[in-house]
Formats: sequence, structure tokens, C-alpha cells
Amino acid sequence: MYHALWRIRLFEGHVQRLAAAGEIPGFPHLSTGQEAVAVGVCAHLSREDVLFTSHRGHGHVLAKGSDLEATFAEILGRESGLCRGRGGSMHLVDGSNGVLGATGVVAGNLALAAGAAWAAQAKGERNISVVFFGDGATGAGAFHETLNLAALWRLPVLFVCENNGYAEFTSREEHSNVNHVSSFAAPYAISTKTIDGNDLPTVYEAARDAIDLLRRGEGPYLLECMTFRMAGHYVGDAQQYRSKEELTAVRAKCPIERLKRQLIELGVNEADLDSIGLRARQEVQQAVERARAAPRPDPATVLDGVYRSPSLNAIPG
Amino acid sequence: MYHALWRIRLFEGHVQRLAAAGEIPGFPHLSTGQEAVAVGVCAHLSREDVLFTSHRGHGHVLAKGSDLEATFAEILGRESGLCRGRGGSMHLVDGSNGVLGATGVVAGNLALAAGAAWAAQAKGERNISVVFFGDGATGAGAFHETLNLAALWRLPVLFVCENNGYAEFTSREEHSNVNHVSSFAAPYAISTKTIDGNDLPTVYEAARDAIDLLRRGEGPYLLECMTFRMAGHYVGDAQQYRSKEELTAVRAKCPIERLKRQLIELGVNEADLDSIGLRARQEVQQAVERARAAPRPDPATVLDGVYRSPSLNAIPG
Amino acid sequence: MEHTFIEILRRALDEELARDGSVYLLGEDVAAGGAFGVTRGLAQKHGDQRVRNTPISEAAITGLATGAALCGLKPVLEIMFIDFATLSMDCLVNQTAKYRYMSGGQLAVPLVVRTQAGAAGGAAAQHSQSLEAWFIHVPGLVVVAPSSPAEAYGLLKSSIRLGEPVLFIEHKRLYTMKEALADAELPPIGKARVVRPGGDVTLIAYSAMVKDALHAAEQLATGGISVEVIDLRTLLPLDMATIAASVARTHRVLIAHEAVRNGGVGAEIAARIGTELFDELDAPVTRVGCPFAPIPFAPELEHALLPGSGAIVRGVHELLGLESPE
Amino acid sequence: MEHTFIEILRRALDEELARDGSVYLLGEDVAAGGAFGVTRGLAQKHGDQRVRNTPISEAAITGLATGAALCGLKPVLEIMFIDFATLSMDCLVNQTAKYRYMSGGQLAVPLVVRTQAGAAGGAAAQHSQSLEAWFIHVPGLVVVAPSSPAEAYGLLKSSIRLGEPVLFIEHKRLYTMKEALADAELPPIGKARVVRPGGDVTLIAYSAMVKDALHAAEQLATGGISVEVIDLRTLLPLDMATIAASVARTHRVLIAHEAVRNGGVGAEIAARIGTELFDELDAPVTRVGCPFAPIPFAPELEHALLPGSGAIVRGVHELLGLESPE
Ligand SMILES: Cc1ncc(C[n+]2csc(CCOP(=O)(O)OP(=O)(O)O)c2C)c(N)n1
Ligand SMILES: Cc1ncc(C[n+]2csc(CCOP(=O)(O)OP(=O)(O)O)c2C)c(N)n1
Ligand SMILES: [Mg+2]
Ligand SMILES: [Mg+2]
Repeated sequence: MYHALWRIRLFEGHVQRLAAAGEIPGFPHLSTGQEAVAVGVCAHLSREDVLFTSHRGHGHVLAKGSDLEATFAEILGRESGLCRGRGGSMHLVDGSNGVLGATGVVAGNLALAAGAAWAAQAKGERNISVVFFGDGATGAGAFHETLNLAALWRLPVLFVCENNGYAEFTSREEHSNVNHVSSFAAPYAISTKTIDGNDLPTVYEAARDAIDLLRRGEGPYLLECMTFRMAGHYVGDAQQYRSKEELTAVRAKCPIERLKRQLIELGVNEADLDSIGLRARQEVQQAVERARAAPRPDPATVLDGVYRSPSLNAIPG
Repeated sequence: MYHALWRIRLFEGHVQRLAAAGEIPGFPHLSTGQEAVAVGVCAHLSREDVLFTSHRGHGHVLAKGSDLEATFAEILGRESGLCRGRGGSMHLVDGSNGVLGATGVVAGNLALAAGAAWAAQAKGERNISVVFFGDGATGAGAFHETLNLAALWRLPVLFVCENNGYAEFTSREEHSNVNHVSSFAAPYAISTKTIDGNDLPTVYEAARDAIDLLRRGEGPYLLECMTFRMAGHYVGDAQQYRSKEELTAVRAKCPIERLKRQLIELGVNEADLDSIGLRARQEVQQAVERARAAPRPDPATVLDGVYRSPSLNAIPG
Repeated sequence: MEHTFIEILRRALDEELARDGSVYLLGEDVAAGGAFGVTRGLAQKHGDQRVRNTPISEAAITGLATGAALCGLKPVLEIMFIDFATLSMDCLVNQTAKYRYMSGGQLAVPLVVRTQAGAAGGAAAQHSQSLEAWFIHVPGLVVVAPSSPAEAYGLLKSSIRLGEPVLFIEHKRLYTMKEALADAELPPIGKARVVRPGGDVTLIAYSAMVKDALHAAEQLATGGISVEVIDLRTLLPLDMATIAASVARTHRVLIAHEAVRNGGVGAEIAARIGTELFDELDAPVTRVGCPFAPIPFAPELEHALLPGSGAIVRGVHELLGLESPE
Repeated sequence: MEHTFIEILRRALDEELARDGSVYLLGEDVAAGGAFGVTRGLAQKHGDQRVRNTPISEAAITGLATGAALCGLKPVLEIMFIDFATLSMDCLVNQTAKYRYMSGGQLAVPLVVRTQAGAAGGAAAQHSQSLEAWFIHVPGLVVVAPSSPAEAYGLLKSSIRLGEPVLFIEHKRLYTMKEALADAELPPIGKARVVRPGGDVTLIAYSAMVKDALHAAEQLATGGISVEVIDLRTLLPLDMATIAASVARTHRVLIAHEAVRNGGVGAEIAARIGTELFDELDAPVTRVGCPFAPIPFAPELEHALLPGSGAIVRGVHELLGLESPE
């Protein structure tokens, strides 16, 4: 999992670099600093379990096991990307791997995740549905409507809130009086827990317990992971709204450094860890280069695939 | 207030009778059985305090002091109605009396009520804003978004939920695992109370305390009034989904009968109470007859008043 | 034997539930029969897992149905009034409609959203709207608006089997209309039909307005004017071929719908006819639609505002340069 | 001296905040300057009560602003992307737009909803839409779409002072456009303007498409084709008088907008021209708009899909029956 953390961290590093260089369209949102949540939760998911995420979803998709190159190619807008370049950073979908989608709409995927859980329940499958979202999403009505439905129908859906204390440039205090997202679960008697999202072992265990409960049909579950955005809201955000002290403090909380220290204390030898990091570095580097070399979509195909049937696709204007 | 309860009860009786007779357009929703909430809360409101309500709002409008005849005329769709026949039962507005409106959209007025409270706060006025809504409205995201905002901005708004255990034909249990609407206030640390909405003295005192708190700038407040719908969801609803026993039990809980017994116990003489009822009966009867005799809107004016300026009103098609 | 629009919708849903185990109904009060009784008895027959009540959460139930559709169910969601589809717009427009395209074809959303629209009997401004025009502007959606019970039966089944997100619009004024069920095969989505042949004017309508169009055509026939009435059936996609064939014979077109005329579906149809059939037109395309105001409550006002067969007759007379009787 | 679109919006808001104590700004991150910096510094200058951050609650903040407008404030609400106005539709359409009419004229909603629309730079399917067509279909609303900084300055001020609910649409591609501020008096809402006079073709556009229209007109001029460019400024109400005066001279019309062509604002304009100016037209009204697909992410695809000056030039050549160069 140390390796998985690095894959995400380095992947996001390349996104940052190439976005700044103008090679990546749009305005990607990095998950740098929040990797432990993605890795700790997805460690318990099978391919059949479905995952939904938000605008800050690169890490979740990689942690679920999607291909580095195809994911990066999508963020570059290439034909070899997960969505053939149609989706982009905020709309990653990898159906064959159970990644049913990121969304650019805050709280936009919560109800869809509940719907996927409903489908599993209806078909009598034991798969679960997981959705990642930010603390800002709790201001949206869809969050509360979905909690009510999920509790009422006992849906096997895991709501994972990455509470990083900010929504864009505005801190949590200005968004709500509610400090802990987990407190929204109480009225519905939804199982919930607030944990340190920067500590991988903690996330791993909490997610395991939550998912066991879901597989027993005792869902839903709301897992609040306290974490920190090490980068800006999106690539290019100068973060004037955050003090130097705050940013240094955040860096000190780096989940990767932390796991490294823990592993070393457990007797793992540092050189081995560094070589794991190095391996990740090479993998990501190579995937990124392959993605950058991949062909761009053919403009002639721009109107294809709005509908399945060509007759419908022929709609003019 | 005994008189006020009767005014509403009898008013709704006429609505029921004339709707059944086809004299009232649309599908009016009666507040029969829920009168004590309207009367107990509105007793503490001045003309300057603003009121918003739902599709089941006749009683609230009357309790706020709007004219019997003009209110009934609106429900009949007459030119002399509060909204000149443009609004109808679900869209009663009496601006001069602080009734800023009913709505046909469940939970549709909650945020507007918060906005009115914001205006009062911004202007430094001590007026408050009150909004009545049903338990079903708590399934709507707007309810939760508004609670968050009201708490965050400390708005002087009183949320009064009439929890009658039903949303249309579906009982509370099928709408939510949350039995008490007041429990939604906890995460926001909003002051709240669940009371017996069929007991006028209880409602009166609870509303007084809540409104005192709002006037001190310590708002918002969520007041949950447990009550019962003595009629169907709308006039014409056969209520097959409710058992005979249930309906008899509900009738036994009649807030008017209950207040009468209490007053008699307090030594008020029954004849006086009956004469109050009789007076209300006559008032309402006369108002209804005058409203029925009132002129209908002139079809030639149908396009007027979409905008203030005639140039805008001239928009074709 | 004749059935009402409501009975026939119920029968179509009943048959699809029986035919395909992946079809599920959900919506407010649907297990209790629904606000208009369309789903009455279906929960008892197919079980409360197949026909499920939801809370009053239009946004979430639209998302729920979309997510379930992504995972193999074929949900049929009821939004009680199209006026409340305003609460579903984010999901329908930003997610449901775009999923197939945004995912590069990986995922589809086989979802039917049944909703009820139109003005009648003092339902007033928030329960009477006709908002279909918004949806024909959204790539990825299909919009169906049946004009009679028999039409609704076939079109609802075709919609459920289409495999795309379909907005299925039922007009409240048609709910009590009776018709016998002709056992034809299911109508294809995207094909209009000529309901009444005629040679002088092409009259294009859909939903409840088809009734008014036929009524107007009757009246006009007595005056020796032969009107061809086209029922669009689907508003997205639009069947221009059927329209073109008719206009090539009549050279005169009137488009009628109940929705507000400004920015309505009729605008798109008129614009396309004006461009694609420019040389065929002997007179300006005429549109009949609701004047620019919310639907008022009072019956006199509602009646004065709503377009009907009278407005169509006047429009046709205008189109032919004739004096209207009244 | 020149200012960007963003700077000029800021100045207009700043001046209105100073001029009228009942003007309040609210929206997500507006006190922090807003996602695009439009409101930068205004909270510091006018206080955080006048310029207020809100949670991510598009539905509730639209209702909040509407309720406040009913009680004497003149809120200016920012919805960060028009794509998220989908979450405001219930309130805007069912309440805000109808309040004046439904209340029989008792109440008004002096509210401006500023929002940002259009495609650019890979913002992708959920951050690139042009949805103005929905709103011209809603009686009670006013829809304004400025085409340049100077225009935005006057139109925003006029919108704030109008006393009606106004949807004010800013195109993201215009935000960095620079222009000097001509100290003219404020433009009236509802009047279009001729941006470039010409005799051969009337080219109708709005918002960012006016730039492309002018660019196309330049190109066409070199080919000896004289194009009159009209900037609509307001989409609801529509200024048909200005359009009619132009068409009476040119007899040829092209309407261009970035929004999806099907069911777009251009449909209504084309339909009205086709009816009201039938005898003036020497050629079919041509519409240039986005083909029927969501906005794709990849630059090549986005570019291929979006209409621009090239499409306009081709359209004008078609309109004149000329072979297009390419
Ligand atoms: C419905 C909606 N409103 C506004 C936005 C603009 N926006 C994008 S991200 C964001 C902040 C989200 O904060 P949070 O949910 O905490 O996620 P984080 O960015 O912190 O991971 C906002 C307001 C949006 N994408 N969707
Ligand atoms: C947004 C919305 N969805 C659905 C409806 C249809 N509807 C009207 S009343 C009602 C039930 C409301 O229940 P509740 O809020 O408890 O109020 P009550 O009728 O019990 O007073 C429903 C679903 C509506 N008016 N608005
Ligand atoms: Mg956050
Ligand atoms: Mg109720």
C-alpha cells in the first residue's frame, strides 16, 4: 500500500506539472495529501464493487486498480484514455473495473452510488457501492436526501467524506456550523465514524469494519476521514487564503511520510521502502510518457456515441 | 383563540363542501385537525412578522389575521381574492398582512422564509420569519440546505413542522427512519422542541419561547408539532389507506374539543363557548356568502402583471 | 373494449414488469397507486421491491434511478408533476443524459422518467406547466409525449425497451380519455404519424393538443378546409421526414402546443421547416401556443390563456387568409 | 483606459453596492473573490454582510435570495456555472418568476442571478453548457447576455435596477476580453444594438458569439460581402423591432449562438422572423449553433464541436448561394 500511495502522489505530480505547462486541458483537482483515504478504502474493494467519486477523484480511480496509462491518457484527452478523451479529469469512468464515475457536480454522485447499491440489493448480489465526496458536499441537499433514502432502504453504500476543511477557497467554518460530517448520520441511525484520514492503518481498519457491515446487509455507513489538501483547490490556485504556517503544518502531516515512519518503526528497512518508491516513480513515469505519446481523438468522431442507435445520433443541430 | 380555532375549522368545512360541489377549482388541501398549531404560533406574530406556508396553508393565513372573505374569495378564484384569483388555494399571498406566501412545492418556501429572515437581519429589524411545512418536506434537500444556512447565519426564522404522520397516502415510516423531525436540528445545534400540536396551550407556550429566542437574535428554531390530519390529503381523497380505527382515534384527538374541555375544567361556562362557536359560524358563513357573490376576474386581464413594465408585459407567445 | 389512459398505462407497466425482471417502478406514492392511480395494484401484484415508494426527494430519486440503470436495472421513475422535474434537472441534464457520451460509450442509462404535465381544472401555476422544450435542448435525452391511450401503451413499452434515458410526458387532461387497444406491434421511437389526412394545411401537434387539432380539423372540414393532422409522438428526435412529406402537399403549416409559445418546441419545428422547406411554403408557418404568462388559478383566466381548438381554427383561417367566423 | 470583463463587472458591482444600500451580493466563495475573481476585494470594501459567502447549496441560496428580494433587498446572486443553475430551477421557475403574477401584483422579486456559461479550454461536459434557451421559455424572467466588457457594465447595472428577476449570463471566454468604458448612460433592458452596419446579410448573435460574428463579418467584407451584425443583449424580451429593421434591408438572416442548435434561442428568433417577416426573406433563415452532443473534454473534439467564425462564414456563403472557400 506504500507503493499505492506513491503511485497516486507521483501521478498527481505529473498532472500538476503538465497542467501548469498547459499540456492538460481544463482545471484538474489534485488529491495530493489525501492518498491514504483512497488506498485504505479501496484495499477492501473487488472489481465487482462499484465506486463513484467527485471532482477530486484521480486517487480513488487509481486505488481501485484502474490502469495508470489509460487514466492519465484520459486526463490528457487522448483516444486511448478511459473515456476516449470525452470525459476528462472530472469525468473518469472505468466500467470494467467498477469505476462508474467521477462528477464535476458537488454531491452529484451520491444518489447514483445509492442507486448502484439498490441495484446490487435488488439483484441479491453482495457487491457494495462506495462514493467519495468532500466536506463541502454536505451543504448540498442531495447529500441529505440520499442519506435518508439509503437508511430507509438499508442500501449497501459506503459514504466516504474526505473532510479537508475547505471548499474551494472557503474554510469549513464559513460553510457550516457542523464540524463533523459524521454527525449528520445520527438522525438516520446510520453507522458512522470520524477518523484520521492521513493515517493509513486507521483508514484501512475503519474501512474494513464498515465494508464488513455493508456486506452483512447492515448498511449504509458514513465514514468521515479528516485529511488535508496539500495542493491548491485546482492546479493554478495560489492559495493566498492559507497561511504559510498552515501549509507547513499540512506538509508535516503527509500520509506517506507518516506510513514510512511507522513501517520503519516496525522494522522495515528504509532502503526497501525507497526502492518501492523508486519502482512507483518509474511505473508512473513510463505510463505518463506512453500516455503523452498516445493518439488524439479524431475530430470526425465528435458526434458519435450520444445515443446507441445511429438513427438517434443523426439528430441535427 | 377558541374562536380562532373555530374560524379555521368552519372555513375548511365550507372549502370541503364547495370543493366537493365543484364550486372550487383545483384540489384544496384542508388543515382540519391541525388548527391548534396555526393559532398557537400566529398568536405571537405581528403584522410585520412574515409568514410562509405550504399547500396546506389556509389555517395559517387566517390565524395570521388575513380577511376571511378575501381568503375564501381567492380559493374560489374571484377578483376580490387576495391574489385577484391568480394564485388560488396553494398560492395565498397577503402582503399587507405579512403573508408572503403559500407554495405548491413541498419544502419550496423554507429557503424563502430564511431569506426574509436574512432581510430583517440585514436591515436590523426585529421582525421574524415563520414557515409552516409538513413532515414530508424533510425528505427534500431544500429543508437541510436551509437549516444549514439558517444556523450558519443565525437567522431569525422559526421552522414549524406539522408532523401529521403522512405525506399524501404514504405514512411517515415509509418516508424516513427518522421519527422526530426535531432530531434534524441537532447537528446544527439549532434549538428545537417536539410538542403535542393538538394541545393549544402547549403550542402557545412553546411558540412564545421560541419566538422570544428569535427576537433576541438567538435563532433559528425548529418547532415540531405532532398533529393529525382529520380530512384526506386533499378534498376527494377516500383515505382507503387509513383504517376506521385510526380515523376514529384521530377524531377523538380533536384540538377544539380538547380546548373546550380544558376551558370548562377551568370554569368557563359551556354556553359562552358555544356562543363563541356560533359567532364564528356566522362570521364565516357570511364571509363565504359574500365571497361567492364576488365578481370573477376579467379574462381580458389574463396577461397583465407578469412584469411591472407594460413593455415587458408585451412579450408575445 | 375501451380503457382509460390511466388503465392502459397501468397495463403497459404491468406487462413490462412481468416480461422483464430488470424493470422496477419507483416514485412518490407509486406503491400506494400513485397520485393519479396509474400504478394501483402493481405493488400488490409484483411485490413492494419491484414497485417502491420513495420519500419526497426528486433530486435523489432521479440520481438513484440513474445509478441503478448504470448497474443493469431498467427503472421507471415517476415524477408526479413535470413542475417538480425542476428538481431533477441537475441529475437528468448533467449526469443521466451525458453518461453514455462522457464515458466514451462504456455506460448507458436505460431509464424512463414518467411525468405528468399540462393545465386543467385550476391546478394553478405550479402544477400546470408544459416544460418539454427544455428537454429537446439536451443531447442524450429522448422525449416522448403520447396523445391517446392506445398511443401511450405502445410508446411507453417502446420507451422502456429503448435503452436510453426517456422523458415520457403524460398530459393530465388525457388521463380520463378512453380508447380501445389495437393489438399492433410497438411503435418505433422517433416516428410521427398522420392521424388525419388532408390537403390544404399541415397541422402539427402532440400530447393533448392532438385532440384539439382533430376537433379543429372537424370544424374546418365543415367549412371545406382539408387539414392533415400530424401527431409527433416523439419531440426528440423529431420526425422531419413525415412533416416534409405532408408540407410538400399542403404548403401551409400550423404548429400547436399547450406550452408557452416563446421558446417552445414549436419554435424548433417552425425554424426547421422555414429552413429545410423554405421553397415549399406558400404562407408563413403559424404557431399556436400559450401566451406569455404563468397559468392562473381562476377558471375564466385559465380558459382565456390556454390555447385550444378555437385558437387552432383561427390560426388556420389566418394561414389561408380567410376571415375567422368569430 | 481598458479593463477586462472581470474588472468591469467588479466595478459595476462596487458602484451599485455603494449607490444602493439594499444591494447585497451572495454566492459560493464571493467574499473570497469568487471562482473567477469578479468580486475580489468587495467584501473587504463593503463588509462581509453586504458580500456574503454561502455554502454549496444552489437550491437554498436561490430561495434565500428570492425571499430577501420579497422583503426589500436587491440581492445579486452568483451561481458559479450555469450548469449548476440546474439546481436552482425549481425556485427560479416555480417561485421567483411567478411571484408577481401569482400574488396578483402584490409582490415583486428584484433579483439578479449572475452566472457564467459557455465552453472553453476543456472545462468539459458539466462546466461548459449554454442553457439560456430554457429561461426564455419562463414567463416572469428577464434574460441578459452581454457581449463585451463595456456592455456588461451597463447591462449589469440596468439589471440590478430593473426590479425583476434577471438571469445575467457571462461567457467564460469573454472574462479576459479588454475594452475601454464609454461613459454613456445605461442601456435599457430589452433593446438590441447594431454593432456593425451592413447591407447584404443580417447576422444576429449574443454573448461571446458576437465576437465571432464580427470576426466573420471582417473576413466576409474582404470578399465584398457586407454583413450587419446585431448584438441582442437581452434574449428575453427579444427586440424584434431592431431585427425587422435590419432584415427589411438585407432580406437574409443568419442567427448564431454557441448553445445547442436544437431547441436553442435561435429557433425562437428564426420562427418569429419566418412568420413576422415572411415576405421580406429572399432565402431561408440560417442557424449556426452547437451540434447535438455534450461538450467533449479533448481540445480537438471541443474545437470540432463548437461553432465559431468559420461556421458563420460558411453559413453566410450558403445563405448567398456561394461556394465556401474551404
Ligand atoms: C453543484 C456545484 N456547485 C459548485 C461547484 C463548484 N465547486 C467545485 S469544487 C467546489 C468545492 C467542493 O468542496 P468539497 O466538497 O469540500 O471538496 P474538495 O474540493 O474540498 O475536495 C465547488 C464549490 C460545483 N462543482 N458543483
Ligand atoms: C416537490 C414536490 N414533490 C411532490 C409534490 C406532491 N405532493 C403534494 S403534498 C405532498 C405530501 C406532503 O406531505 P407533508 O409535507 O407531510 O405535508 P402534509 O400534506 O402532510 O401536510 C406531495 C408529495 C409536491 N407538491 N412538491
Ligand atoms: Mg473540502
Ligand atoms: Mg405530513
